[in-house]
Amino acid sequence: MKLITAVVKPFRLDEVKAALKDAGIAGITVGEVQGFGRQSGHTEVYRGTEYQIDFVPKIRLEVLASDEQVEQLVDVISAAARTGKIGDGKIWVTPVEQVLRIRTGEQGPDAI
Amino acid sequence: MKLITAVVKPFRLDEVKAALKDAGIAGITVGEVQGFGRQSGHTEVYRGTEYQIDFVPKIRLEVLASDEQVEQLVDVISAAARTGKIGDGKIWVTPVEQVLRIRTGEQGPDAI
Amino acid sequence: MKLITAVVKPFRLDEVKAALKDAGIAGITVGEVQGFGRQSGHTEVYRGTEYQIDFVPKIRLEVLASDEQVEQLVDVISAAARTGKIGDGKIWVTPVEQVLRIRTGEQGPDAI
Amino acid sequence: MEGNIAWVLMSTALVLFMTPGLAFFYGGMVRSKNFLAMLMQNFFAIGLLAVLWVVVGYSIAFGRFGDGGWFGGFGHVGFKGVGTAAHLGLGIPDVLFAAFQMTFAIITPALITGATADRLKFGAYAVFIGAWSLLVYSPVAHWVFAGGWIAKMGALDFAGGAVVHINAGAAALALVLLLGPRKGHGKEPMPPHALPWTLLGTGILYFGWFGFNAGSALAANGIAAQALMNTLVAPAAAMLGWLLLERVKGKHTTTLGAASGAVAGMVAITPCAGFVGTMPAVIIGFLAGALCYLALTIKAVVGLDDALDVLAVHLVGGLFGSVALGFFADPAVNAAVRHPGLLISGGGIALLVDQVVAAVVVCGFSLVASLILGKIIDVVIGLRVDEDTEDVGLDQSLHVESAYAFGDL
Amino acid sequence: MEGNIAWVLMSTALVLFMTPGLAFFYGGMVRSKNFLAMLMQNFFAIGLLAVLWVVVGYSIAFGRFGDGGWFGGFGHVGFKGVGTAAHLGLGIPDVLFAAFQMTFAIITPALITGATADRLKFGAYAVFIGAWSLLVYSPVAHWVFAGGWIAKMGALDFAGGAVVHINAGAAALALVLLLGPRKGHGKEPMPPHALPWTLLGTGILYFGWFGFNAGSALAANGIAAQALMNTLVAPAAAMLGWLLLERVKGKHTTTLGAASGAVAGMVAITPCAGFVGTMPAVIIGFLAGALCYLALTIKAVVGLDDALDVLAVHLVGGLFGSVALGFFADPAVNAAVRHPGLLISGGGIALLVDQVVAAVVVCGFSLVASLILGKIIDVVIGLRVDEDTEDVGLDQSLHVESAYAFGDL
Amino acid sequence: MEGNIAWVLMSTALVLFMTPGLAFFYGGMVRSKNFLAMLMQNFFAIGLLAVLWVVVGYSIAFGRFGDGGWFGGFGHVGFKGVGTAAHLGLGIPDVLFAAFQMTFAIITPALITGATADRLKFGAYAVFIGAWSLLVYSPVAHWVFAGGWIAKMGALDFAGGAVVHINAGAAALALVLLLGPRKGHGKEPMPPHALPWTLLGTGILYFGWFGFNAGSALAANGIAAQALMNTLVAPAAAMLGWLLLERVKGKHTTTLGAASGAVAGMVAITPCAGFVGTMPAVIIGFLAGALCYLALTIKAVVGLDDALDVLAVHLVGGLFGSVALGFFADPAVNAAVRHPGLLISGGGIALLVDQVVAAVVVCGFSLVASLILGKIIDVVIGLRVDEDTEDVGLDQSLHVESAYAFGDL
Ligand SMILES: Nc1ncnc2c1ncn2[C@@H]1O[C@H](COP(=O)(O)OP(=O)(O)O)[C@@H](O)[C@H]1O
Ligand SMILES: Nc1ncnc2c1ncn2[C@@H]1O[C@H](COP(=O)(O)OP(=O)(O)O)[C@@H](O)[C@H]1O
Ligand SMILES: Nc1ncnc2c1ncn2[C@@H]1O[C@H](COP(=O)(O)OP(=O)(O)O)[C@@H](O)[C@H]1O
Repeated sequence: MKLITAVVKPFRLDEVKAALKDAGIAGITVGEVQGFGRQSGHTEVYRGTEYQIDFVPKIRLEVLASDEQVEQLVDVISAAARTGKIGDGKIWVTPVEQVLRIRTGEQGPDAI
Repeated sequence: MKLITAVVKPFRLDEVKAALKDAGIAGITVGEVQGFGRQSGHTEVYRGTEYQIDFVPKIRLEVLASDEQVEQLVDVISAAARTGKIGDGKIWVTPVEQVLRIRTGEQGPDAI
Repeated sequence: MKLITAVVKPFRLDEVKAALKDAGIAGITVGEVQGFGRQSGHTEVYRGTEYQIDFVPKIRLEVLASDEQVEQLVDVISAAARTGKIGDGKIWVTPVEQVLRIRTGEQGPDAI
Repeated sequence: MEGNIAWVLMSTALVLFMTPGLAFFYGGMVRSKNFLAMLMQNFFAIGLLAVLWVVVGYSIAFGRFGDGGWFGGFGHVGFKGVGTAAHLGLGIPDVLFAAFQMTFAIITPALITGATADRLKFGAYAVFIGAWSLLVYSPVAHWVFAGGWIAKMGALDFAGGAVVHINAGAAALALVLLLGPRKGHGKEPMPPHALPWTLLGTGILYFGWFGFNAGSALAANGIAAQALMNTLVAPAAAMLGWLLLERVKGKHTTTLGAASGAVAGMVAITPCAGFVGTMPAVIIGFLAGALCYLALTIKAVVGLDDALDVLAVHLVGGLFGSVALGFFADPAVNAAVRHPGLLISGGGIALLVDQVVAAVVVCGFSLVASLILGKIIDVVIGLRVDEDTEDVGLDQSLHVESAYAFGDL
Repeated sequence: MEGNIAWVLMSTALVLFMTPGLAFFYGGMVRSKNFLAMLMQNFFAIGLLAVLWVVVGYSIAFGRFGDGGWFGGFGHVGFKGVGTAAHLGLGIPDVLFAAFQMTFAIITPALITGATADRLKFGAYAVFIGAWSLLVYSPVAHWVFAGGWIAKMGALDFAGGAVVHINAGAAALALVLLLGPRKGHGKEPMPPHALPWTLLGTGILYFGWFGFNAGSALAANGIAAQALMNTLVAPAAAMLGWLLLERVKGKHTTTLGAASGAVAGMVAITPCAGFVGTMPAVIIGFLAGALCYLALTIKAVVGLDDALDVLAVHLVGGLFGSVALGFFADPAVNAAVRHPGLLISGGGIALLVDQVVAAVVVCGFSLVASLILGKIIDVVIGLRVDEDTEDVGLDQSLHVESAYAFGDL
Repeated sequence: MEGNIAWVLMSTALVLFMTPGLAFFYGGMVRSKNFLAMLMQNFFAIGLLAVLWVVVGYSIAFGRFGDGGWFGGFGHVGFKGVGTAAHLGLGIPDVLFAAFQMTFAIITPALITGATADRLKFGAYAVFIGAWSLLVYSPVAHWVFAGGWIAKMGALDFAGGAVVHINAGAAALALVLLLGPRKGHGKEPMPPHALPWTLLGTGILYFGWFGFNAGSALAANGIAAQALMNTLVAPAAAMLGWLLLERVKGKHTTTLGAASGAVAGMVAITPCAGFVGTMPAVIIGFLAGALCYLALTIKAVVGLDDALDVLAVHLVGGLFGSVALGFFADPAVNAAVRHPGLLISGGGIALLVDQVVAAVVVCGFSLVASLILGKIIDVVIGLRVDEDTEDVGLDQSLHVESAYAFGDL
């Protein structure tokens, strides 16, 4: 099993969620994060003082998936999140050794 | 070493924390996230317009553990977080290659 | 490729970011979390009732890195985050199987 | 006379306080990335419109008081002749009357910001409300409040059902037509980002509205007392009316419904406040709450994106209140009622006709004038921000600020 | 007379503003999942109770003014005879007096919401406060404020120590007994979710309380001035008293302590405001702050979950203030004081006895009546939400809303 | 007379409400870990200073009214002789005058908290404002407001340009010099943590300032009306002035700029409010907004960490307003103007000279006295928290509380 983590632009969240739903995904966990990257952040001005705000609001998604699903899901997320402009974000995949559904105690792919 | 990540219902956090403490765990990192899954979310209504809110507030916990502890801790978290109702959440385990305690520079299981 | 995750004291974030920038890192994703650990939390008092607040605000950083960079970056983060006082936090490294830059579709180390 | 002055001093402060209240009422409902922009538009209305009022707006509105005409003229430009003496047959200093009326001139254009939320350029907004204030608000105020042709005709408007609410509501409609919907409207959910601010705004509006309505008596007398009572009970009854329908239709009562219902009641009672008795105020309020709730569906039907329901609340509420006065105006409450309302003993349809005429004319005039004005601005500098600005949010793009800082540690 | 009208107009607005203030005072202290429900209960109190007051509440309270009796009757149902003329020997229009008193009838039941936070059904709440308003509040108001038997007996209550605070505090106790503790009470921490709202509420309450107390003079005169002064200094001194004990006992001074102390002082000075001098007000305030702080521990002792300390602040503060008046009431301040307080020159225990009788009777009556009323509602529709609702939070479950939206982007 | 009393009652309530407003104005600008500490300092100012005023502060300020001297004496300690009768040639009860002035004595030291934000010990703060209130504020109030030497000299100060703003601004400068910069100042960004609170505070300040300025007429008359008008338009024009420069220099208009400009206008119009006409008020406001914006850079130049710009807004704004009065004071507005301002027909430099002398003396006295006082406190108990406390934040360290709870679920 794998964990797919994606960092995307906040206003693409609805698209990504819809696309994952369509791809038959059963669950997602998302959080609000701040990203620093090539996208250059922005300047804020308070009483004449400029602050360089390096961090840009992003959404971080986690999706647990079986090995077979991974490739497709990465494509799905990527397609739904892409605007083509800098700052679209990253997707990365890490190995997962065990998954458990708390409610039932099910383990492995069934628990996803 | 392993990283145990759990997504649980917010009002179970105190129980889970207490159970992990009892199990002798030295640290936890938690964050507020939103979950989408079988638990169906809910409808909110603003001025007569219904909004399907797919996301449900959840707590995401991370616990670094040595290989031996993993099984027990997964059980502990699972038992403390379970309500038996849909949406209880997931636990997953991923491999960790290196751990470092910033304060002391200790590495490996000692750093946990 | 690896994912370096670090949990650090909030007021060290600026230092850590600057140090990573100097080390040539191209991106970071950060989130606000709460940590429980040896650092003992604190007591809050509301209308005469004491609440033991176990959780301490922390910042959680994620940095994707190529295998070669990892060691150096762990040192950089560790040095920048260290105050020497309890609660400085942890750094851990996990394997990453795939990385994708959403904007361009680039994969692997180039996508970092 | 000191008592009257004391009450109008206080009322002026209360009405000025309503504009920040409105800012938060609306601000809680927008998405957090546009919260400051909403606050900014409302606060800026104070800055710009107060100064314009002194320079020329007051003169256009209240020059040639009682002439039965269309336009006040330029006799009081720069507040010439507006001093601490009492004229105009009122028991308060001219400068106080001008201050009280200024606060109305400020909040009226600010009402529009609810409809245009999240996509109107700040520069275009500034130009629009400035021009609208002089070309639409001041003339209409002259017709109704300054003894202009509508007042002469016989229509009544105690505190601005037509001048304020119909007027602003029609302008909001015009801008919504010109602006088009928010990006993602109808596809993405756009729930209120933090209702507590909206409730706070509601509380401030309720409080300030006592100055708005009871202050419009321009004296501390029985009419002010009745207006105050009506301003207390009509929103309360409207809250019940709104919540009742909400409950029947949707099985739930919502906090935003309570707030919206109350505001609908405030709007509807505005033209009636000093002209009707307490029980009629309860009835008007209750019906207004129910009606405005039903009016929420209009925008869906006509396919408009009136972001925060200025049409349902202010236009519909204002029209309803203005017409309701034709049924309930009562000479026993206020001797200024020459033709009692239809449901009042001795009443007829004379007033009702006048009320309808006034409402329709103000609505039509404001709509057409606003469309023309908005179109010109759109052509010259553009009304709407570009897509990127809308995605990122107005706060960061236009005002280089964030409502809530990240990691301020 | 205009001056008096001006002040009571303003005071009415101020007291009405207190209810939103109370909503935020309490709302900051609950958990965020129940924030809107708290706001809703308070705003809804305005909607329901304003209308009920017009329909029959006012009549029960202020009918048969000065009869020395128990019940005002139904002579003014639907505000019959309540117009813009001045009766009742007051220098203000009846309708204004009725409006001023209405705002008291609104906030009193709303005070209860602090005790029942996080677990009371909205429907049960609505029924309870409606019935309680008519069956408990209006009669007690008649006894004390309308020349009923307590007033005739000689007890004094300037602005509602007994009518408002003891009365609501006892009702809160009744409901806490019937409801039981919040799920997790005593096991999980339930710290305030956002104290800034509580501080905002405190500021609004302080501001509004000037209308509450100094407005109760029903005139703009020296008594109003003294009441205003006392309402300024007693909360200030109470803040010091509370913080001092906090510091001594717990080594820290807290923001919530400052706010709570101030409110305790407002409560305690309420019955005394227009009857005592400035220095006594300082003393009463200081003692009230210290006493209410100590009273916080009561609930732990008796094992009750009075969520936001309505007992310690309103019941204890109200009882203390009512009794303190027996020591400090001063004819030099207000000629209505016929029996000076025990510590005032020429004073005796006559007033003190009356004060104790009045406090005990109001407390007992309200407690018993509220228990019966609450029990009936509990049996018929249930007072308490189910466990799931409590876990998820009232906002989402009952009002299908969230106070703070996620990802409003 | 009731009308005057009504207005001053109300004004007192308004000015008291400004202190919570100030708390939020500042509170939104600090980092969230210090939000409650900021609220606490402001609310605590009410608690401490109200009581001190009763005990002795009022006597020092307003004893020996009109003696042309330096110090009021101890004749009214414990409010001896301060009752409901009217003395001092005013048409309002003494106790009301004392209450009104009390609210000024409260907010003046509270203004300082913006400069010392995030690093001042709470205990040191309490001692400082208590001592400063008696040793600096009350004497200066005597000189200017109580017919002391500055008043006798001929300088004018309608509502406290010198007594309140210059005075507090100079004290703020002293403390900033003694405290040093916040940890990380100049290196880390410290943007406002939540500007909506600041905007709310601005709204409350604007509202309350009507009481501050128009209430200073101590009557409900034409002067109060003019003061109200000026308090409406000067902040509005100042907002425009500030935003214009912001736009020209930085290409953007900010919400915080609108708020800050408005407050700068309130400050500058304070000394002038009842002495100048409407158009001069617009001019004064506009210039104040522009000037205070430019003054923001001073602190960078002199290397001070005046955290929330008390110097640029209150010291500079207060000095400017006091001096501007020397140009615009107009006997046609207020007969108390014996020497018309330089730009007014028949005017000369007599008043201007007096204004400059008064401004310089108050500024110098307050600066020196505050330096001495602050230094003593620093030596005895220390002014500044330790580094750990500053890192973790004052809320948690000093007040064992958090503004926003985590996981309140
Ligand atoms: N090396 C990295 N490690 C972790 N997160 C990263 C990394 N690089 C980028 N990110 C995340 O991806 C987001 C987008 O990256 P950015 O470089 O701005 O643009 P792009 O995705 O177009 O290359 C960043 O805001 C950050 O959250
Ligand atoms: N495939 C998944 N990937 C990541 N998180 C998931 C996944 N499935 C579920 N979750 C998380 O677990 C939570 C609970 O899942 P849900 O399907 O609602 O109920 P249950 O845990 O009872 O199966 C979700 O809200 C989500 O946060
Ligand atoms: N076993 C663990 N798993 C996950 N996070 C941990 C673990 N131990 C500590 N942490 C995180 O590191 C932070 C600091 O740890 P702590 O034990 O307080 O001090 P130190 O880092 O000095 O050992 C904690 O607040 C928590 O966020």
